Amino acid sequence: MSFLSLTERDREEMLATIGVDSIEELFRDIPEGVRFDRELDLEPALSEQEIVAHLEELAAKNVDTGRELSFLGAGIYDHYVPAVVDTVLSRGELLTAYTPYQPEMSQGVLQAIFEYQTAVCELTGMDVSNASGYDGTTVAADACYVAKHVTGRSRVVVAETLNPQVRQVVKTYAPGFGLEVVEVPHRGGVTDPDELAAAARDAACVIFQQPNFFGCLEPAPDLAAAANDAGALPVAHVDPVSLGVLEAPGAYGCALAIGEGQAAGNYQSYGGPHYGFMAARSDYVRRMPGRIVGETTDVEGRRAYVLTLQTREQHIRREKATSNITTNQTLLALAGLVHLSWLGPQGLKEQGETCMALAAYAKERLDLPLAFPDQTTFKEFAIRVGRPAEDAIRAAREQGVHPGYALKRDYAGMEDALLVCVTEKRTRSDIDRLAEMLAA
Amino acid sequence: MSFLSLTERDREEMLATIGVDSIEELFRDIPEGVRFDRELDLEPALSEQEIVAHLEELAAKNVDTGRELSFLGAGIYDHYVPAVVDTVLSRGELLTAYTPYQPEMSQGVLQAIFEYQTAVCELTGMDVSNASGYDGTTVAADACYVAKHVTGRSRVVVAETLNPQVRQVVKTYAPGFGLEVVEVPHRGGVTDPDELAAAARDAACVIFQQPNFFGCLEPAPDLAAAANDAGALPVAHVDPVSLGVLEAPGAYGCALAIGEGQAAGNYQSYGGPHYGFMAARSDYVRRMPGRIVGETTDVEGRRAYVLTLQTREQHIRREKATSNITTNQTLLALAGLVHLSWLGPQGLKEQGETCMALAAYAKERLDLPLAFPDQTTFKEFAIRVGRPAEDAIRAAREQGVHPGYALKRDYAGMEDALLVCVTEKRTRSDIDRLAEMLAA
Amino acid sequence: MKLIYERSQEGRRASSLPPNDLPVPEIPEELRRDRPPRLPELAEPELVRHFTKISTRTFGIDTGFYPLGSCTMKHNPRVNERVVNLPGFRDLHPLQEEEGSQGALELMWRLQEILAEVAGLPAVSLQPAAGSQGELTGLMLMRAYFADRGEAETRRKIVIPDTAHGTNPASVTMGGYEVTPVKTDPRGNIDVEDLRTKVDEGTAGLMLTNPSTLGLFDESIEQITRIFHEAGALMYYDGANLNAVCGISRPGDMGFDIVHFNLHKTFSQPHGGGGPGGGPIAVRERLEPFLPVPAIVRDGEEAFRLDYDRPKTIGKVRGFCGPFGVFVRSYAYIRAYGPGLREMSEVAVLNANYMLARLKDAYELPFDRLCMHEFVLSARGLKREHGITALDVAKRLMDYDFHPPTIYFPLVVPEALMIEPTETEAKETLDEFVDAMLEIARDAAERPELLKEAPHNRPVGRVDEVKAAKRAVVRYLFEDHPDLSKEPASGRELEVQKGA
Amino acid sequence: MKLIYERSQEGRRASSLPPNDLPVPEIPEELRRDRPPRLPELAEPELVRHFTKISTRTFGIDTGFYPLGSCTMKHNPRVNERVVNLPGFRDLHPLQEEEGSQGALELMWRLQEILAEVAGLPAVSLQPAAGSQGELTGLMLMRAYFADRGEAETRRKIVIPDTAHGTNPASVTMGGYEVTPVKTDPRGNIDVEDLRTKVDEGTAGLMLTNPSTLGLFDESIEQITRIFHEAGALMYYDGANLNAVCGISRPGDMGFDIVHFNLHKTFSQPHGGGGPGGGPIAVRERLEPFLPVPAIVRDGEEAFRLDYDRPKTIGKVRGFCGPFGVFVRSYAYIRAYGPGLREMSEVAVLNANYMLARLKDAYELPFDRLCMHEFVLSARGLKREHGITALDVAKRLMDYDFHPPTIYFPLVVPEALMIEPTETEAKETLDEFVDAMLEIARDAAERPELLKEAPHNRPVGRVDEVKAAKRAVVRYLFEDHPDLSKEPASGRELEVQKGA
Ligand SMILES: Cc1ncc(COP(=O)(O)O)c(C=O)c1O
Ligand SMILES: Cc1ncc(COP(=O)(O)O)c(C=O)c1O
Repeated sequence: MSFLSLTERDREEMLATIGVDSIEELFRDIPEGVRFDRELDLEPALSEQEIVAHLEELAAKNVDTGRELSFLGAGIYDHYVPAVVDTVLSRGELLTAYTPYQPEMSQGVLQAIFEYQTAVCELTGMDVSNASGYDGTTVAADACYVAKHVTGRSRVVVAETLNPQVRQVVKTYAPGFGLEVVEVPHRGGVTDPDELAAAARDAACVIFQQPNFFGCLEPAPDLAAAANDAGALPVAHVDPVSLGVLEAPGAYGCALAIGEGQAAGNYQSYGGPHYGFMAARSDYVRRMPGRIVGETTDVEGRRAYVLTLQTREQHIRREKATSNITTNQTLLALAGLVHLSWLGPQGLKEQGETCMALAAYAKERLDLPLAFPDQTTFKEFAIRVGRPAEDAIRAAREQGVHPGYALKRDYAGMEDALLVCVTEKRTRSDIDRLAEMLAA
Repeated sequence: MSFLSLTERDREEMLATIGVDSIEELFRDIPEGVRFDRELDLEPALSEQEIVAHLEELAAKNVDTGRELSFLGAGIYDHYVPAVVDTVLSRGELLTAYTPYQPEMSQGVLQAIFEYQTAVCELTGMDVSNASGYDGTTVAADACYVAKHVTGRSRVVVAETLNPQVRQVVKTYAPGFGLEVVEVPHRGGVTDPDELAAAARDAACVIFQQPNFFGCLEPAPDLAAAANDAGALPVAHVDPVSLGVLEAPGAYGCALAIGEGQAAGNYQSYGGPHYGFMAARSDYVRRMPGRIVGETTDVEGRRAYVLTLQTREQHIRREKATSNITTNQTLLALAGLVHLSWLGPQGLKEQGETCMALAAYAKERLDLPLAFPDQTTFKEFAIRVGRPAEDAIRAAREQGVHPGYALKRDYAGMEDALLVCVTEKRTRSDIDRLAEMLAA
Repeated sequence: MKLIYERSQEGRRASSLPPNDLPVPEIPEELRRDRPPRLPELAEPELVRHFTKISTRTFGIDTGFYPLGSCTMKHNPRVNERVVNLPGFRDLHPLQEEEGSQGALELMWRLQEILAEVAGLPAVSLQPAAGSQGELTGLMLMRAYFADRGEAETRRKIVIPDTAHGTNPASVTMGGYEVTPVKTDPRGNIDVEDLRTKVDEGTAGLMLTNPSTLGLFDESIEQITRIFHEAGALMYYDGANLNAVCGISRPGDMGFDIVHFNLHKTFSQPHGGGGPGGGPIAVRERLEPFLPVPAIVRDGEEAFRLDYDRPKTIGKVRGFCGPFGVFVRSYAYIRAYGPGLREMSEVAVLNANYMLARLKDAYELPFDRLCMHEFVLSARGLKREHGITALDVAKRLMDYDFHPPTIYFPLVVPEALMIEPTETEAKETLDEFVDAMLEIARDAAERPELLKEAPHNRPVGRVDEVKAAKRAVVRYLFEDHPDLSKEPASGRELEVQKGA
Repeated sequence: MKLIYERSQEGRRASSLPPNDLPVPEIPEELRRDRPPRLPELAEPELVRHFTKISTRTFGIDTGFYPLGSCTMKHNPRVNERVVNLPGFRDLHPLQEEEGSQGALELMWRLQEILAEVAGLPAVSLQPAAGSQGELTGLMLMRAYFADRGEAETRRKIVIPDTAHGTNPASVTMGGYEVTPVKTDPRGNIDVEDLRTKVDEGTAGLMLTNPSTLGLFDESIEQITRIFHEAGALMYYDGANLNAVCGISRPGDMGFDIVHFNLHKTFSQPHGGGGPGGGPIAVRERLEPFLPVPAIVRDGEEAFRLDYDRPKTIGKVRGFCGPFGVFVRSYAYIRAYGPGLREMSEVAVLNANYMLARLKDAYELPFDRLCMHEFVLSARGLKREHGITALDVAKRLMDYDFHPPTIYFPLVVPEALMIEPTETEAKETLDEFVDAMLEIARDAAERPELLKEAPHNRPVGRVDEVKAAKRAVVRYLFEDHPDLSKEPASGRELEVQKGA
């Protein structure tokens, strides 16, 4: 076995040192009744080359975004991941380290997390960020848990324009948290601040998405104000790619900013692993879930980084912890840091503008009715294709184009609606091709 | 420009420090008459993402061995390259270092080269190896240069069964070296020791290949003896993959062992970059071309490695150097070391046996006349397809199979011969498919 | 070393983007960003150097021995990185149609089958993102199951031994349950007498790690199972220590109803400096209807699909189907072993027992038994006699280029040193580590200051954790960034759990 | 650190291969290997650790500043590594039919076109593996050219300035020519008076690096060209220093007939610890017929092919079409700049002059002119006054985490320090290096022992090169390996060229 180093001689010497005759004997504490007495019914071992061949075969059964011209978005995006991200993530020290429990061994990754936290705070306009949550759905549940404890209230409000999977996860977590979930329907593609205000009364928090699931820009400052007025924590679920051109949630009064980080530095990878980010005003720092790295000094007064505020965490506080999270998504968050560092402020802005410009071109070029014609959109928009969305998808895919996401999967009355996503990886002629496809 | 760090302010400050007004002025020593006064006529700059898209498009115009079932060999081989090779070669320190001129900065790569030299010596049964030559062709020319100086003779003998490209490179170098090149024709696929003995008289060296270009096993000990008897240096050109099962050249009296390293640890890469290896008996150490790493101690007596025997080299000896080589193929040779370390002696042997066994199966399964029916072969063998080889190739390629190399490209009278190569990456059912193809 | 923000200069950048010549739509003023985020500004060369340096200041398994108890820091085979980066996996959109994602579905389905066999339980959901989320999902399943039986209101308690990992009680609270603690007996098993008094109709279930965090297999497991099942309660298996028993003893056969796997432990997903992980769960038939959606099912021989039609489902605990890239790596890992997975566990247990045998005279062993894949020593003796704590031992190990073991956990062992070598270490490495530990024990007596001042060869010495928590400087503040070296040291050290 | 062979244990292995169940043909006994090669035997975990450690004991551009003069140690963009690993390039067999390698052919054809434009010469061969081989190929072309004109016997001499890199004279000998040296004048140019006396009908050509290895552009280049061309001789341009003049001055326009490029210098192929490189050559029309085969030609708009039908060709200097992977990287690199390649050279020259301006008072500057992309200082003054050599300065720079510059080259400058920053460094880095150099110059006077004992922070101190050469232990000898630490030190230091 190529992962094991013990030779036959090693084994013998070791058994002798232990004072047993066989490996079997090491398991003598396992009661007979629960021992497994046959071989595992698994396929035979494969050599490295066979593993590669087998997985290449499986991979070839997938149509990835390199094999199809894809306009799929809806939460996971085909943005360009720069080569430096691969370079950094392939560094074995970073790949194979674990949570930096012993700071003297891990100043590198601690510093990187601190830098990541800073980037998230800068993006969102917040004071504190954790080292990552699992993904863009679970950070929403985390936000509810924070809000519950901060406000003592037991209702959470979510906009219907919040990503359906995020809503579903919040609803799954809610019973355990003792929370009830209320949805506020959209009006013409966005949330009405007054309706939200009404729902927010007595709520622990209000979660909305900017740009929302339809790609539309919500009146986010008004929504945040509505929540604040009601004493509910406003929580913005944001796309990092948009934050070079769209206002930071911190600047319009949000208590928490959360989101799916994938679009900044992670491959699509069939949905994971990615990183969820969570940032908050300083008021809530001691209620944050997960790891947080802080700056300090060492015995000689040199700058040093360390996991901090650990009295929030499960290993210290156990049943009173702010969360149960241990293993998080550090490597993916690190990819996010590298990606954002690669972009820089100017690059992030350009990327946002390019997406918007291409999406606007697509809107025009497709020449199909918009589902929400009155709204400003970012990189996604909903169109009506005039026939069942799945038919349009099937027809286009036969020609090598995936035209977008069928909104009927989540929204009633949208049988013929497609959510089209345009990233900077698509070109004008790609969009022309899509237009042809959907015209046909 | 994303590779440049100077800001506008930096530039101004620097020009001021230098005491010039413009960058233009820095070039004032260039005579007007030879200044280039227009813009370079190159296509516009591309962004990173566009570079990737453009090169993906070019790459897609190639049919690589992942897209076609390939039995091409003839010097470059589709052996499995283990993942650890990628891991090591992607380490930035190794990728971006240069020749370890300053040993204190470069103990890592120096040690790796020392380990590589050891591996080459172990494989070939020789005493000394250099840090690499350019490829399997140029090391043959290097060998001639060594032989010329060692023997003072001016003729080199090459077997016709030596890779045609190797022979061609030797012939290209020969005039500059003041050498004449004589070829010994093959007899039924291998070299006749007596014929070789006759040709070797007065020769500086004799170069033969084991297994030879046709995949056949030469009577290598007899060939070496013939050369030695004539006072010519016997030089074996060997395939590293074969050296787990085939005798080491050092064990049958060769003076030099050379070869193309690609099969051990390098991708095919359309022919390069790869590494040529060269090993010799200790008698010739001071005539070796290229870098050699030696062991020594540092000021405190600790073990250390350093480039050594430099009085052979161009930077010290200039026109009297044993070679002009500077930049070599260290990174590829390092891949070779990693690959051979991954295999280990047992793995190398198994790999050789598997290739032989599969090739034997293919010989039988194809059921076509062998070009050289009496010979034992290693992983390649020549068959007669009964029609022009290019027709067989074209027909098979239309079905997604590349059946092998057309020997007529190099050998007269072999219009219908294909050189079929079977590595451990091919399976029995792959071979069955080839058989169908060639039967049709 | 400088922070990346301290290396920044306005106007530098590493990125180049395709030029945009299309008009950019107007963004309403109140939604538009005017003050750009202060992201790093560096050209690519400096970016690469910065993160290269970050990496060399980080100790990974690739660097050396990392016997962090409970974390299963085993070698991460490189072929797994190769296959996970195949474009067909890496660039696959999770909302791709089923016809266009058959390979991904098949891989997940195959992994489910394998995990079911290893767990000895029939139904698997891959969705949870890590062990902790597996736990919480398990508790949600219990809630749904009991609600379905009309027992949701009465079954409120989850029994947890005092050796449990902190995630267990934290999950219990997040799942809306209450913790009932149960004691450990003198052999390191659950105290069955104590247990009997704690389990009744109010009990929803048990959460147990077996082998426990003491590295001991619970010899009373059959009795425990009987107690819970007779009370109509469910049993949850925290799979963090599964590396000890693959192919040797199966949780389902022990009586557990729900099991989580830590793919980043047992099945070698690299730990990535803290994550990602994977926390699939396997359950008994009667719990299957409640599993998260979508289920990955096979239709006929060759077709796979996502099944959302599970009326009793708890819903979703994470986006899409879970951390797919983790599945690819773990699947590849398991395929390298095949049925030989048993050998993996055997060697893990052999390595641990070998070290234990060599160390148990120099350090206190709270429960004198053979261990499983890890063992817990106590530095209590060193502390009493020489004032040397587990923390000091850990820091001194760094001088030998070893990552320290987990310390101060489990909580039931004072001055705990929790050592898990894993199966992928060479005997030489185990011996070097043991020799270091023995030397440290001697030095504790002879030159304790050497330990107190350790580590000596790291970029920083011991760090002031109290100051960090008090000051809570958790991001770079640019012009306003404080200089903490000017502020007084706390002078205190936190002897708290590090690891696990 | 141990050698990999010292970590080996019989029976360990990292490889797993597909099982073979077919019979293995018999190998005749005299051809069969019985004693296996003693290759390393380690499992994968140890293999990865070994090479990880090897890497961290190696200083690369990724680690820090690497101003090794004449070597152009610029940043290697990571996107180049991405594209070179595309399967369509990486897994392409060089004997694939032309229809199946159109992408590769097109890429090479495009690169040829680019190099022709940059050189100002019409015909390109990509085949040579490095600069040195480009030189030798150039000399072969000269020989073939003159042979074609019936002048092979008479034209025997190649003129080479005394500043030339060692490869130039070495190539001349290998090419069957004789070296005629020419002197450098007080401004660092070729001494034209000396030159005139050396060029005649016996002269085959000149080999010149311009800017020279002194980092100076030869102001007499037009005169020089006239001298050679009037004598019917050819001019060879050693392109090692092309990074100074891309888009600024073209070798073809200067009058050169043959030019080599070092793709690993100017066009950023990573240096790989010593290689690989790429040494394409560009030539004037009249030399084109002699270029190596195959030529890469375009047939019509879209089809590319390999042309072997070149009756006057010198033959082949390397297998296939040359180091293709190098071409992919360099092509990608050039496409990132486009016509902006000029800026690359401008910044390279700006960086060098900035450093020179800051350093020239503390170190001797043999030729007081503006430099091009690099400059050569002399530590002669320090040696005279304080006994501090260029070697000492170099070693002391290591303590500051810089790679030393090239030293003791070019040979015409005593105690030479040859510094080439390249364009990819930040001003802060240049300043830090200059500050270190200035401090070293001060320390040379005030505490010379600090320099003599440097380096202080490396895995080894200064190594005994004389002992290495004398003992010539050039491979591991297993049981018979000597312990050199037991043998006396040579007590001598070699002050010879390091770098370039
Ligand atoms: C015993 C035990 N239980 C649960 C967990 C939590 O698992 P995870 O980190 O995957 O969330 C861990 C490890 O962190 C553990 O060691
Ligand atoms: C001036 C000069 N000429 C020639 C060469 C030889 O080039 P290469 O190393 O590519 O063979 C070098 C560098 O090594 C050089 O600096």
